[in-house]
Amino acid sequence: MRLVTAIIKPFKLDDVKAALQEHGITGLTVSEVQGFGRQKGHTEVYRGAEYTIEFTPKIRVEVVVDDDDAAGIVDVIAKVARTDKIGDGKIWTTYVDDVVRIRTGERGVEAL
Amino acid sequence: MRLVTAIIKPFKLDDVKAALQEHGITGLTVSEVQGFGRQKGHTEVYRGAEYTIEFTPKIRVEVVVDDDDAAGIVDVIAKVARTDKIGDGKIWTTYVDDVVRIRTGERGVEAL
Amino acid sequence: MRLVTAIIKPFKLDDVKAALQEHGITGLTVSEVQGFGRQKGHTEVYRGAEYTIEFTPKIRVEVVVDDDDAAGIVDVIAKVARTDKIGDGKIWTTYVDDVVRIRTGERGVEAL
Amino acid sequence: MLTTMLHVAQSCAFNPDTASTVKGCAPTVNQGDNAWILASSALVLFMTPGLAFFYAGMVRRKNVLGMIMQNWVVMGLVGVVWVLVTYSLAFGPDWGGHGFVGTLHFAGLMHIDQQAVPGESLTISPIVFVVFQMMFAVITPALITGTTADRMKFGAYCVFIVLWSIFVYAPIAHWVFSPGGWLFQRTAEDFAGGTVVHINAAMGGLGVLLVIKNRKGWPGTPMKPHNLPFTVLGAGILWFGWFGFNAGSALAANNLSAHAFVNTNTATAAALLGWIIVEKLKNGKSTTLGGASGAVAGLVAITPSCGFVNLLGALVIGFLAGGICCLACGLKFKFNRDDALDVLGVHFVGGVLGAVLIGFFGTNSFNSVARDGLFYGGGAGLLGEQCLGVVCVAGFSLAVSYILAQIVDKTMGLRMSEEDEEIGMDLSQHDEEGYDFDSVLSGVRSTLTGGQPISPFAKPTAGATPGEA
Amino acid sequence: MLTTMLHVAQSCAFNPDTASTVKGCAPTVNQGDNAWILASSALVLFMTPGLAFFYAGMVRRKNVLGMIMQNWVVMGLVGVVWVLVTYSLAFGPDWGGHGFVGTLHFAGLMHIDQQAVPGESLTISPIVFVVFQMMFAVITPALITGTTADRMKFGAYCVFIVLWSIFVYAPIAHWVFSPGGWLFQRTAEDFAGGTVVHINAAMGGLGVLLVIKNRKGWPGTPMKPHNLPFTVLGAGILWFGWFGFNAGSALAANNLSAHAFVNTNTATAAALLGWIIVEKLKNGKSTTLGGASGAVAGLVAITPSCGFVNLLGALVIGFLAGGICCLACGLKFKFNRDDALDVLGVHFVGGVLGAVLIGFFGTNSFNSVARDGLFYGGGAGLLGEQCLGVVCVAGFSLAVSYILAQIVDKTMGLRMSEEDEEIGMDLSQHDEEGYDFDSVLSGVRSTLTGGQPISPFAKPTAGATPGEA
Amino acid sequence: MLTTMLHVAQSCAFNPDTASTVKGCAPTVNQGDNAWILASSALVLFMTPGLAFFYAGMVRRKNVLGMIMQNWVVMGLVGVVWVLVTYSLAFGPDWGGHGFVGTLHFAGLMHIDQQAVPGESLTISPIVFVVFQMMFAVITPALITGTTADRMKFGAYCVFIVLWSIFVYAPIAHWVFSPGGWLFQRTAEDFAGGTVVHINAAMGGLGVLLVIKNRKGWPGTPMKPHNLPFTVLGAGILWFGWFGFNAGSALAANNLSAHAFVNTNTATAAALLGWIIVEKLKNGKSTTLGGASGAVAGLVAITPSCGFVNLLGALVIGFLAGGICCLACGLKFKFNRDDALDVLGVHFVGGVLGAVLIGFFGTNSFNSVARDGLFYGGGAGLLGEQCLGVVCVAGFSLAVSYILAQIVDKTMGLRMSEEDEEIGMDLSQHDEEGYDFDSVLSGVRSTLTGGQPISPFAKPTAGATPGEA
Ligand SMILES: Nc1ncnc2c1ncn2[C@@H]1O[C@H](COP(=O)(O)OP(=O)(O)O)[C@@H](O)[C@H]1O
Ligand SMILES: Nc1ncnc2c1ncn2[C@@H]1O[C@H](COP(=O)(O)OP(=O)(O)O)[C@@H](O)[C@H]1O
Ligand SMILES: Nc1ncnc2c1ncn2[C@@H]1O[C@H](COP(=O)(O)OP(=O)(O)O)[C@@H](O)[C@H]1O
Repeated sequence: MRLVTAIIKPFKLDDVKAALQEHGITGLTVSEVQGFGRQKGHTEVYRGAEYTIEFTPKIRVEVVVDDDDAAGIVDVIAKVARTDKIGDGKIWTTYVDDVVRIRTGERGVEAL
Repeated sequence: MRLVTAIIKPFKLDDVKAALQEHGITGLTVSEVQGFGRQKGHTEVYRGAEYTIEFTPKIRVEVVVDDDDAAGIVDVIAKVARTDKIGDGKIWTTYVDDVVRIRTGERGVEAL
Repeated sequence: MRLVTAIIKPFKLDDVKAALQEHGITGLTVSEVQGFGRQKGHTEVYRGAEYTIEFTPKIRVEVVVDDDDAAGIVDVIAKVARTDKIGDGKIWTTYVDDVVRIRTGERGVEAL
Repeated sequence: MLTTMLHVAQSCAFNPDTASTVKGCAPTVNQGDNAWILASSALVLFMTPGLAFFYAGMVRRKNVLGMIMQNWVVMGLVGVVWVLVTYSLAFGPDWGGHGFVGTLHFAGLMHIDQQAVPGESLTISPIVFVVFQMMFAVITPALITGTTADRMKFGAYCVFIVLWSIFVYAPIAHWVFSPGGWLFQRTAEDFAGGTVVHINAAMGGLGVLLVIKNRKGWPGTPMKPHNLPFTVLGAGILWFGWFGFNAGSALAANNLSAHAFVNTNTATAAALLGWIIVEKLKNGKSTTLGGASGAVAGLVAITPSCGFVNLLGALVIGFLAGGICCLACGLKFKFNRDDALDVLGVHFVGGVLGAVLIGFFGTNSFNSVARDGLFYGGGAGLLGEQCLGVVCVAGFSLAVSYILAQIVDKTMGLRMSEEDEEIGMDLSQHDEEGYDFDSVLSGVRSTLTGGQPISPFAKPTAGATPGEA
Repeated sequence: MLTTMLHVAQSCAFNPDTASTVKGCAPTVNQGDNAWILASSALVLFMTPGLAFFYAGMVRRKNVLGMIMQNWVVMGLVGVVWVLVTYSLAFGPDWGGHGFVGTLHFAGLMHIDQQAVPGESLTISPIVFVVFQMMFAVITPALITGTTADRMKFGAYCVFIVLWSIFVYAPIAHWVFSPGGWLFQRTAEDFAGGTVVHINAAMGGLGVLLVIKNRKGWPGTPMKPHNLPFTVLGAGILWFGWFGFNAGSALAANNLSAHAFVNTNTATAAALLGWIIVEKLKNGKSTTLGGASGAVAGLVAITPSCGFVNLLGALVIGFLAGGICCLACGLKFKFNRDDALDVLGVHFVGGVLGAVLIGFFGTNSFNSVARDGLFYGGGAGLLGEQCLGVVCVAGFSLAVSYILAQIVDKTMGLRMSEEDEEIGMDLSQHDEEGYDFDSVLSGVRSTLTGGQPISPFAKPTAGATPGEA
Repeated sequence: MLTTMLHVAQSCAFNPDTASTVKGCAPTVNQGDNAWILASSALVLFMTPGLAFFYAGMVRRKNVLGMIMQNWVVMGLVGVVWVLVTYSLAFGPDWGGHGFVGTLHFAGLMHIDQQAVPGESLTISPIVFVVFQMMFAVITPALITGTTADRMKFGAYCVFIVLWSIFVYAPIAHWVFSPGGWLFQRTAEDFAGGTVVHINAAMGGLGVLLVIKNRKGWPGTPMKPHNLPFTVLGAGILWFGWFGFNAGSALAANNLSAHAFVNTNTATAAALLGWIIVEKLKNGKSTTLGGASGAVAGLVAITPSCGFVNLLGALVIGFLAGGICCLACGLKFKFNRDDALDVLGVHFVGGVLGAVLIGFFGTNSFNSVARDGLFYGGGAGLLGEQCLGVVCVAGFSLAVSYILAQIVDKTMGLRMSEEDEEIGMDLSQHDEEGYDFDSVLSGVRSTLTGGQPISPFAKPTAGATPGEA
């Protein structure tokens, strides 16, 4: 199996989730992260003291999928999360040995 | 080595941590995530506007372990985190090349 | 490619980021995690009820890099994040199949 | 207010020529009355920060400061404009005798000694009357921000508020509150500002809404309240301050204030219950936001009527206001008008209910200048006056507010850019963030860049040695 | 309160037959006194939202709104019940002359003109007395929520509060505060409600606790305060409002109010220090929660005594209350009774201390109707009365509260289900969440589902075009 | 304050021998005046929690409770010290006739009946004067925490505050506010404490700053405000309470209070606008923190002058204070002095502006004991007195504060360890955390360890059965 990790713009989460569901994905895990990259941050001013915030808020989406699905899933996310503006994010995939569904103890693709 | 990642119900964290400690694990890393899956979310109502929250709060537990321990650790977590109710979560393992303990520079199993 | 994951002390983030930038890294992703390990937590008291907080706040830094760079990056982080005090954290690397830059659709090293 | 002002009008107050000076009348200032109205003025001032929290809790996190600031700055803008101009427009000698607006005779509080002279019944210092009325003039435009939340440019908003104070608030306050006003003279009853404050503000908001339209993404995008405890805190401050608003409007610490006080609390309590009971029946659960909203609805509805109805009237008005405003909040979806925080549902509907129900529940049993309503044998006359007042205030306010909003929009642009709206008011309008709770990331993800650009005589501080003094 | 009421009792006040009307007595209403008691009433009303924050900050995040709502709704429930029924039960003409409870003579505030007539010494409007007393009746049941936090069903809670107001609060207020009450007539001293408010509420909480038992997981599961700044905010509002509570209980703006005021502040300050000193000695550090709790303990303890002791008495009572209440908070673990937010430790222990120490420190040096205590040569008589008062109020309140809780529990069920308790009050009782701080996830992880079910005349809004008006 | 006290001084007030007793004078206590000053005292007390939030919102999350606690504990420390000692030092009969400090004649409020006797013009109870003045003595040292934020040891801080109250606040209050004080007798004008409160506190902070130095990492390390809504909440409470501070300083509910009230609001409004306009011009955007800060700057500047200037004066003073304080906040970077929350920039600069501008704008047109300033034909005499007052108060306060800080530092150590500073005040000084928002992690990552060590009679609760009663 493969773990697909995508760093996306927060407001794209809804679309990505919908697209993945349509693609047959039944579960995923999301978390809040701070991204640093080509995209610039912003400036805040408090009583004349200026702060530059270099990190921008992003969402990390993680989906474990069957090896065969991985490429398709990556494509779906890449397509839906794209806005053509700097900071759209990255997707990467890593190899997963084993998956367990805690509730049932099922393993492998069954567990997804 | 292996990285064992478990998505569990928040209130199970204490038990899982205790069980892993008993199993000889000396360190782990925990973070807050939002899970989407078979488990339903909940509804909130504000002045008659109804919101459905589809994500449920989960805990991600990450433990890097020696290859030999991986299977045992997965079993321990799977056993302790189980409530037999939908949403108990998943566990997956991935292959880790290298580990370093920053404080000492130790590498590999020594670093755990 | 490799995904380098580092769990570091929060106040080291600035230095680590700067060192990585110097090393030619143009992007990374950061998140807040809670670490459990040899480092002790702290105690809080509310109207005489004493709570022990066993987890300490840490930062997780994730960088996807070319295979060749991985070892160097690990060394940089290990050097800069080190304070020689317990709780400095861990670094581990995992193998990454594929990377996509969402904005352009570029793949592999191009996408970093 | 009507009660006591009436007598004042009949004596000398608004004729600068015959008015005696403060010094001459000083003995008739009652310190007890002064004490209560000074305290009431402070209480009403406190309502505006309260309103800021009531509203700020209901918007999304990224707009919390923008919302607070829109309310806060009104205290500055109106605080200055009032003493310079609008007090005189509202309470100055009538201009031309049409009962439409006052002259600038009291501009800059000049000749203020001639006004509100302690006459037959007004026993507070003239300046006390000025400050008490000021607080009403402050909170009224602040209410507008509830409708227009999350999408107005800060600068243009400020300009609009100043214009609105002059061209909408001042005339309407003159009509209703000033003895020379045409509605006042028809004896339309509004004890503490149901028309002047609530209906007026709600129509002001609607006027702007028709110009700036809905928030981006509304109603599809979820826009959950981000901090409901703040909303309840604000509601608590409002309830507290409203005693000054309503019981202070007796302009004395007498039995009438006491009646207004008990009516205020009773209607508010009943409305709180009315709202959450309706919620319970419709949705299965009552909510905290409902409890806070219900209380505000009750406070709104009892505002015009607290000095004219008895306990039963207060109970019924409150309970109806709670229940009906709760139902009315859904209407914006039907009309597809993004009245973001339900100012129309609460302040317009509540204000109209309160004003009109005086026509039914009004009684002069404890307020000698009040008229009896339908249920107390007074016939439909009072009801007619009340309806007339509501319609005229609402119509004038809506029309002029719309025109003012158009003018500002065409010249400066009232609405934020789409991108700014997405980013949120805090960052886009003020370069600030409401909270920095990420205990860990705070102080690491940001950098203090450069010196203190604000000071003209300070050099950049790049060279300062950190941590050493 | 005792001071002034005594005279009233001796004149005409509670005999409806001989009472003159308000109009007749109006000249003797002192506007200065009215002003202070109106302001005090507003201040005491503000204490209930203050209490909501004091408590809400101490519970876990998932219960923040539930806690706020339980306090907030009391303002609605008691606000209505008081004017309809309980005022009359508490302050109406004594029923049958036993000093146990009043009649319904003043129900719905009818005949209210006959009561609290400005007589020899009561110089405020009757209605002012009604609203001032109302605020006490409101906050008292709200205190109960501190003991029962996090586990009561909202609906059943509301029913319980109404019953408790009628069957516990009203009689006890009659005993102690009404000139016809049996404890009042024995001259048991309680200036502003140490027994009626604090001991009473704490025993009410204990009565419920015995029925609903401990929170799930207590004491093993950590239940850390989630927002201590809110707790301090609440404590600040309480301290502020308590000046109305205590100094207002003189029912005038005279020297006695001034004494009550300075005693209140002095005892509170001393208690704040007492608590954090004990903490420092026992735990090595003093805490912010301790500072806030100490102030509240001092306010509680000085409540019954502020009009009867001198400055020294206030200092000692305050300091002891701070130190002893701090120690007392640990007792719940020994008794394995989950008094969640230490109402027993603070309000019961503090209330008893304050009431009983009057027996030692009481002095009539500045309050002519007060009696001397043990230390001022008055013998043990006063101490005996004080103990009798404490025991009777505590016993009656505990017993009746327990019975009422049992009745509600057996009929509706008082306690939430285990699952609801796990989910938290906010979501399980109100379908709301206190905060939505996840700046990023907010607005993406939730969906606005369907229309506005609350409005009977609004169709579902599915068809509304987002972002267009 | 000056106004009324002057007459009192001329009659009998401060001569214990000739003073009549309270009882004798009682009829001349005006309940209306008493009512307003009691209310004002409560309002001013509320300012200290307000200040706690104003400051606490501006520090980093890890210091929120430490900051709140430093403000909160002042209410305890000064609340006790004042009635025991410092009131008498400040307002007691002058010691030796030098006008430097009072005697201990009123220590423990003994003989208090002899003071502040209702004489020719002081119409409030003596104790009311004591409590009103107490609130000033409380908030003044609390202001110091704005300069010294985030780095003082809690215990040493408490000791310093007590010493400072005795050796700095009491003498300066005597100089300026007491009829026997040397500045008072030179008729330096300070209506409500521009020198005594603001300049004094700012110099106190500077004195400590020179000893404890800058925060670790300042100015390089970012130290962003963590909760700006709290800061605005605090500012709102301050604005509200300041009406008591300023209008209450008339010590009556008369026309002068009304003037002070309108001047206070006008200057505050103008300063709010002044600050955000300067921000807009310099930085391109105005901020919420600027709006809140501007209001406070205006309140500070109008404090000394509110009873001596007319509306125009208030407008100019306010507007200048807002603009200039905004610019002044940058200076700390130039001087490399970590005045953490800009007490010097706001309270020193604002206080000096307000005090000195009286020399220009002062007018006796509505306050008969006031003098005319430069612009009203009074010549430079008043300006000279004002400058003298500012310089002497600032110099004395700075010098003595520095010495006291050195003494405490050398004996107990004033500054936290580097590690404690890194951890934050909340955990290092109080073993507490401000917030526990991690809805999910809360209650799982912490463990309730062991029993209740605080109770001497409670055994560890290890054996308690969770969840059972
Ligand atoms: N090498 C990397 N490793 C991990 N995350 C990265 C890396 N490079 C970029 N990211 C993540 O992707 C986000 C977008 O990258 P950025 O360079 O700003 O824009 P783009 O992907 O459009 O070139 C960053 O905010 C960061 O979270
Ligand atoms: N394919 C997946 N990839 C990553 N995380 C998943 C995946 N499927 C489920 N999860 C995580 O597991 C959690 C539980 O899954 P769910 O389907 O609700 O219940 P169950 O595991 O009992 O079938 C989800 O909330 C989500 O966080
Ligand atoms: N086996 C592990 N798997 C994942 N994370 C770990 C592991 N061991 C330690 N960590 C992380 O590293 C952090 C530091 O570990 P700790 O044992 O406290 O100190 P040190 O690394 O200096 O020995 C922990 O807080 C935790 O976040």
